[in-house]
Amino acid sequence: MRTQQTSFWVDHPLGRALLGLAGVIAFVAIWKLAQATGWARAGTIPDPFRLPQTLMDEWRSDRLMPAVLSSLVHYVWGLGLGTVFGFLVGALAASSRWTDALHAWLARILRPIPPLAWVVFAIAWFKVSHAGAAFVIAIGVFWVNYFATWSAVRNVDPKYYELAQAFGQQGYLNQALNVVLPASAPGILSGMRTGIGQAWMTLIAAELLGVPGMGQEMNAAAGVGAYEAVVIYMLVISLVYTLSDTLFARFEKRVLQWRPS
Amino acid sequence: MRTQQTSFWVDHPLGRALLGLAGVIAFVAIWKLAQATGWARAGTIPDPFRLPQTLMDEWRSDRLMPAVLSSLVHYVWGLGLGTVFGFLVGALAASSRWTDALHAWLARILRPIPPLAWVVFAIAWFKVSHAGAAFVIAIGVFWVNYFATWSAVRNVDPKYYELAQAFGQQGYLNQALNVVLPASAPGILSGMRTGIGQAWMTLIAAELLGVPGMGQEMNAAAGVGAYEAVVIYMLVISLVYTLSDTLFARFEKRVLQWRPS
Amino acid sequence: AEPVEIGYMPIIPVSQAFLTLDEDRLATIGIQDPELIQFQNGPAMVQALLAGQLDIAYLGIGPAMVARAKGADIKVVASNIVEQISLVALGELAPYFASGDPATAFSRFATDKGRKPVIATFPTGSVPDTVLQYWLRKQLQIDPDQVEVIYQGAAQVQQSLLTGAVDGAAILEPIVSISLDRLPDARVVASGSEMFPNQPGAVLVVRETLINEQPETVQALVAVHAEVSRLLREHPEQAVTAVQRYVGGGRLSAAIVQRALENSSAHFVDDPRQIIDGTRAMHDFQAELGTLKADVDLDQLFNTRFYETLAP
Amino acid sequence: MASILTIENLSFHYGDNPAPVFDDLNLSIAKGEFVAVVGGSGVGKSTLLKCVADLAHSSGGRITLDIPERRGSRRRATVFQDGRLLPWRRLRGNVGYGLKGLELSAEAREERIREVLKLTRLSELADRWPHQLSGGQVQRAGIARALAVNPELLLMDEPFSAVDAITRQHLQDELLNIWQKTGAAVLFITHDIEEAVYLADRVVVLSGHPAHVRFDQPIDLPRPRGRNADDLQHLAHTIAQEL
Amino acid sequence: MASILTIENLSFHYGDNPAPVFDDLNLSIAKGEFVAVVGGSGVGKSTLLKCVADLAHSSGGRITLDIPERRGSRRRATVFQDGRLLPWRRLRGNVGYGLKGLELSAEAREERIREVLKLTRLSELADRWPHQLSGGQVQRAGIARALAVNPELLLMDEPFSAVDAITRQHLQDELLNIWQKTGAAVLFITHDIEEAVYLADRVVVLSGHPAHVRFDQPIDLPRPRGRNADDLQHLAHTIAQEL
Ligand SMILES: Nc1ncnc2c1ncn2[C@@H]1O[C@H](COP(=O)(O)OP(=O)(O)OP(=O)(O)O)[C@@H](O)[C@H]1O
Ligand SMILES: Nc1ncnc2c1ncn2[C@@H]1O[C@H](COP(=O)(O)OP(=O)(O)OP(=O)(O)O)[C@@H](O)[C@H]1O
Ligand SMILES: [Mg+2]
Ligand SMILES: [Mg+2]
Repeated sequence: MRTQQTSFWVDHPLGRALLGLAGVIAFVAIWKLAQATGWARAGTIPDPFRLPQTLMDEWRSDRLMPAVLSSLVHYVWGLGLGTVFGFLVGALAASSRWTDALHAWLARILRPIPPLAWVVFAIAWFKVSHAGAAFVIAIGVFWVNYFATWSAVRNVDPKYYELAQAFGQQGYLNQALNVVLPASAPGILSGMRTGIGQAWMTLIAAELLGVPGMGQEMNAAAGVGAYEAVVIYMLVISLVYTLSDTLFARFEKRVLQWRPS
Repeated sequence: MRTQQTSFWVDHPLGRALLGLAGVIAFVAIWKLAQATGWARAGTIPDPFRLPQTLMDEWRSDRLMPAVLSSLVHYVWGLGLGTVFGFLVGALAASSRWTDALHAWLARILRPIPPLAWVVFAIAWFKVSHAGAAFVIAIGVFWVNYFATWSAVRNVDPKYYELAQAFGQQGYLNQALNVVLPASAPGILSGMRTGIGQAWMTLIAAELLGVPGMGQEMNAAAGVGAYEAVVIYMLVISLVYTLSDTLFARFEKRVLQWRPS
Repeated sequence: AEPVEIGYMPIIPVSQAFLTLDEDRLATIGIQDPELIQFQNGPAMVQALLAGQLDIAYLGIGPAMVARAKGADIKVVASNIVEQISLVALGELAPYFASGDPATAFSRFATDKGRKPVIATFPTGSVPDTVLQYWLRKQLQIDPDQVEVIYQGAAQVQQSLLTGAVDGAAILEPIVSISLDRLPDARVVASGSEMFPNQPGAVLVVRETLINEQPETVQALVAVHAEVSRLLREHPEQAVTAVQRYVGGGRLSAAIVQRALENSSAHFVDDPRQIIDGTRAMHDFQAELGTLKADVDLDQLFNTRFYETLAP
Repeated sequence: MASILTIENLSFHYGDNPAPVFDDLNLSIAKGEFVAVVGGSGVGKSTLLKCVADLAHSSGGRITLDIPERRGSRRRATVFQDGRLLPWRRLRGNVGYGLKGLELSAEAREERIREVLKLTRLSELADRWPHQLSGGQVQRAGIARALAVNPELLLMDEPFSAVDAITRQHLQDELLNIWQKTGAAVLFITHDIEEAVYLADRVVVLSGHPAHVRFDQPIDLPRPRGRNADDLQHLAHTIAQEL
Repeated sequence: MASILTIENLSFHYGDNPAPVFDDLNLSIAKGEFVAVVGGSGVGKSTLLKCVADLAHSSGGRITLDIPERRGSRRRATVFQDGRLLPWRRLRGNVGYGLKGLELSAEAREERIREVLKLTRLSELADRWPHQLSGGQVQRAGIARALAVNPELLLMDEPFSAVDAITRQHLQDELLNIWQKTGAAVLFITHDIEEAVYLADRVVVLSGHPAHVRFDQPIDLPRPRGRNADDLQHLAHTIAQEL
């Protein structure tokens, strides 16, 4: 007979954190080794042990904080708008066959356009501004949410629509709020979570626009061969990402508490 | 009493195609209008009516086909590898609590690193080569698939695990193939479909590496203000994307034929 | 033997490369079927050099210094161009340079318009950025805060100028010529020689192993380089076809390419000795600004021997 | 008495399956009538219910409902064979699902929910998620949800199949109670013929492929009926012969 | 006779709900014995089955199974109350789900599937997807799936609740047939006391919170039993009193 097995390592938060740390340490060790043994050519990858010094330099020279703050503005707006519109358009397309047919081709034309190409239009429409950077970020986030939402809504079990119909709850908004949304929530939330990372991935491209921020600092640092500084900015981004991802995971768990587990 | 209502516009393939075309035509009309009325400054956005000429130019000067072929190589490899690994790592992380804990931090550190930053490492590891470009594309695709798979696998209804257990089908691989995979297929396939577009979105960034292809052509054209050429490459990308997306949608439908609809 | 790898960026300052890559000229040098790699930006080229790729490369002096500092065994054997960066001003800003002292143009603009002029250039630490800063601080001797500098890539600078998102740009050919062509009220308000006299631009670098193993090839390469540089100086119109094939992927009209080449013709200086002092000045200025992260030994960067053999 | 529901020449087939489930089915239910439907597994009872509830598109024939709208009640309500609770609503929320749009005050709604929960003996579980309920509790929740909207026509698909004998008797009697009080018509699908005879005014036997009404037995026994009364047993036996 | 299943002092509570479903439950089943369990809705019958099938983690007590492995058959098989077909397998695939790993030849497998499909009268529907089946068909598929693996201990959770009377009698008799032929033990949950008495060697009544065995009635009637025999009815009545 089975008994409830719990393991410190995978069940206790501290155990999990330690395991996570072990993963990171192993990674850094391989990195340093690659660097030290010359397996990766000299100069091509940064030295992990020089990172703390670089961090201090970036901090002291007053580049880090303004860049972080500026990027956060792009991030929050871009992520917010991209998520909202991706969700709305995806939901609309999946629930109305007219909308779906009307925009199907257009979506396929616009979908693969890269953020870097959108930068050109962003300049034309928003000049060089935070709005432009947010726009470019929003594009990337938009599509991820669009597809996740579309697919989640399409996959709602029709038996719930029957139920809504049987109890006179078939108004579009009513059905959307009480049936479609909760039924597709797992898929939609998974898309949103992907978008939280996607937004950071698009940051450099967005800030090529000419607005200051971490993306621009990374780009400049890479231009003068300061790879340690590049890594510092990546780590800062990772930190902010980890925070937002963790918060979102909590939120997701709350929203989906009705699921059996 | 309801009777089966079908509408030519949304049910017949031809009707849908016409609606789709209507959407595109409306889009082009707005575009041309913006350009003609000077709402967008002259020269800043391309002229849709000059596109056919530009297409001929690109074709005749023998730039188009080599670029398409080269990009296809990056695309196919990048998409393939990114999808396979994203799926594998996501599935592993979602189904084994040890793997999950071990890689949790690392994933959060690596996740937000933009493709443009990976370019630097891609050169260090793969030199300037098709492999490098494929690698950069794979990164973008990887995360989309990773999250979609992770979430889909996590959301499998536990009652199916009970069933597997009750009928002695609890071997890891057996359960993976007969329960987890089909149950999470809708979510996983939605992620893969998102990845098919994501791969093209990362193309310019990947080809900044120095390998030839449509991304490089777009970048070069944008650098000298040849926006019509930029649009031509976008349209070619859209065409290839539409083809692959349509094929995949068919495949998806086949795999998910068991769903009530 | 493995094919020789030649890296370049498709920009006017390395026009020598496009002429050299002509079949006949390559045959003279003794390079058969070279592998050509076209880069879109400097950092990628630096990485490729560090990763051991490229035997011959045409790139900016900035990336060359970075690559050398990071440990790439490369030598500058010839120069391509000097003083190639100009300040293009658009309609609103240009008149302030026509009507008075350039040193006060920005402040007068700010007083009239109620905002700082916006100037676009390449990322911090790039050659155009350095030249712009040098001009503001050393030549005009004004507070650099009088202008708002924004940092972009080539495509974005181009688009910013065309859409009027900026008031001007410190930038290279062919963007200068394209802007002048498409925007009737755009003007070059400061030329390269005004902004940073003797400022080094693109250079020809060769890997040390190639120098050691095939000195005769390098010698021939430099000889051809000198020959095509003379052509560019004296008959830029003859270079149009070759250059047009590469710059902008072949999408620029011959007229614009010719205009860009003619504007630059006087700057195609090939003697590496002429840029050593300029390079030092630039290096020191970058160190002063704090944008230079890498420690480079300038004496090790140049190898003027081949050029000296040609023209003692 | 006036028909509340008239089914004329109904034909139906499932999308991909050309064999019709019905082909020319006729049935009508009078106002306030309690009709039980029995028939073999897979004969088409649930499909009939779906058609009446307007959840399926018939391929021919007519279904006419003659029910006026009344404030505070729905024209139809359905108890599904599979329970069909919304997994993202707690039991209370599921039971109140049909109340929205009925122009009831918040208190009246609360009151209705409380009432039907009490009736189905689920009051204590009101805050549970559906996956935390037993099979019989899910079924009772489905019944409560349908009763809450006070329908004029109540469609019930094997509503008591998963509850124990005691609970079943209790629910049967509560249902009769409500039926008599409200005067609603009931279309009741069951496999238990004694239950059908105990509850209904008329028992209809469906059979065949495509299905038709094979037998239509009025139950004239006076109410309240004795469960084990001989005449009831006798009728049940007659009907069982027809199955 | 030797016990095939022994439950000693079993205690159990659902994760977030501190009130135990069982607290010190004892029950054992002998080899080849047919035990029926009856009890109120929500008392814990399905939970007991889950514990025996090793699908739930008990919080105390012991469940001992004394069943040797035999080629070509599983030690246990379960018929779930909710049918629980895999929606991505056709009916045939669902019925054969438990056969993998039983060291049967492909023909033997096919043969078994054919056999149980015939027994449950589903042969014609073998290529349907689960969502294309009626409620009773889904339930029969669940029975077929469990019978296919030829188990030593068959756990059935209200297996006949959704089928009509005729089908039910047929399935009951087929079950008895198989039980007598194979000598498997059966733990059979039902709400129908007459069914329990007709089928079982022993009827166990669960009741209370936490649940305990309130009544344990051996049924010594000779087999084959008459469904309407007086002694059967009498026993059923006795048990109903205890509910
Ligand atoms: N996941 C769960 N979490 C909390 N409580 C649960 C859960 N599942 C079942 N319960 C409760 O445990 C009790 C026993 O449930 P069980 O399903 O065993 O009842 P049962 O005897 O099979 O009833 P029925 O005849 O209605 O199927 C019920 O009161 C039920 O509400
Ligand atoms: N979606 C579907 N596609 C095709 N056939 C279906 C579908 N749903 C049901 N059927 C078939 O239609 C017939 C009638 O189904 P229905 O659910 O109405 O039966 P039922 O009388 O309710 O049976 P039960 O008593 O078993 O619930 C069955 O033979 C069933 O297999
Ligand atoms: Mg049914
Ligand atoms: Mg149960």
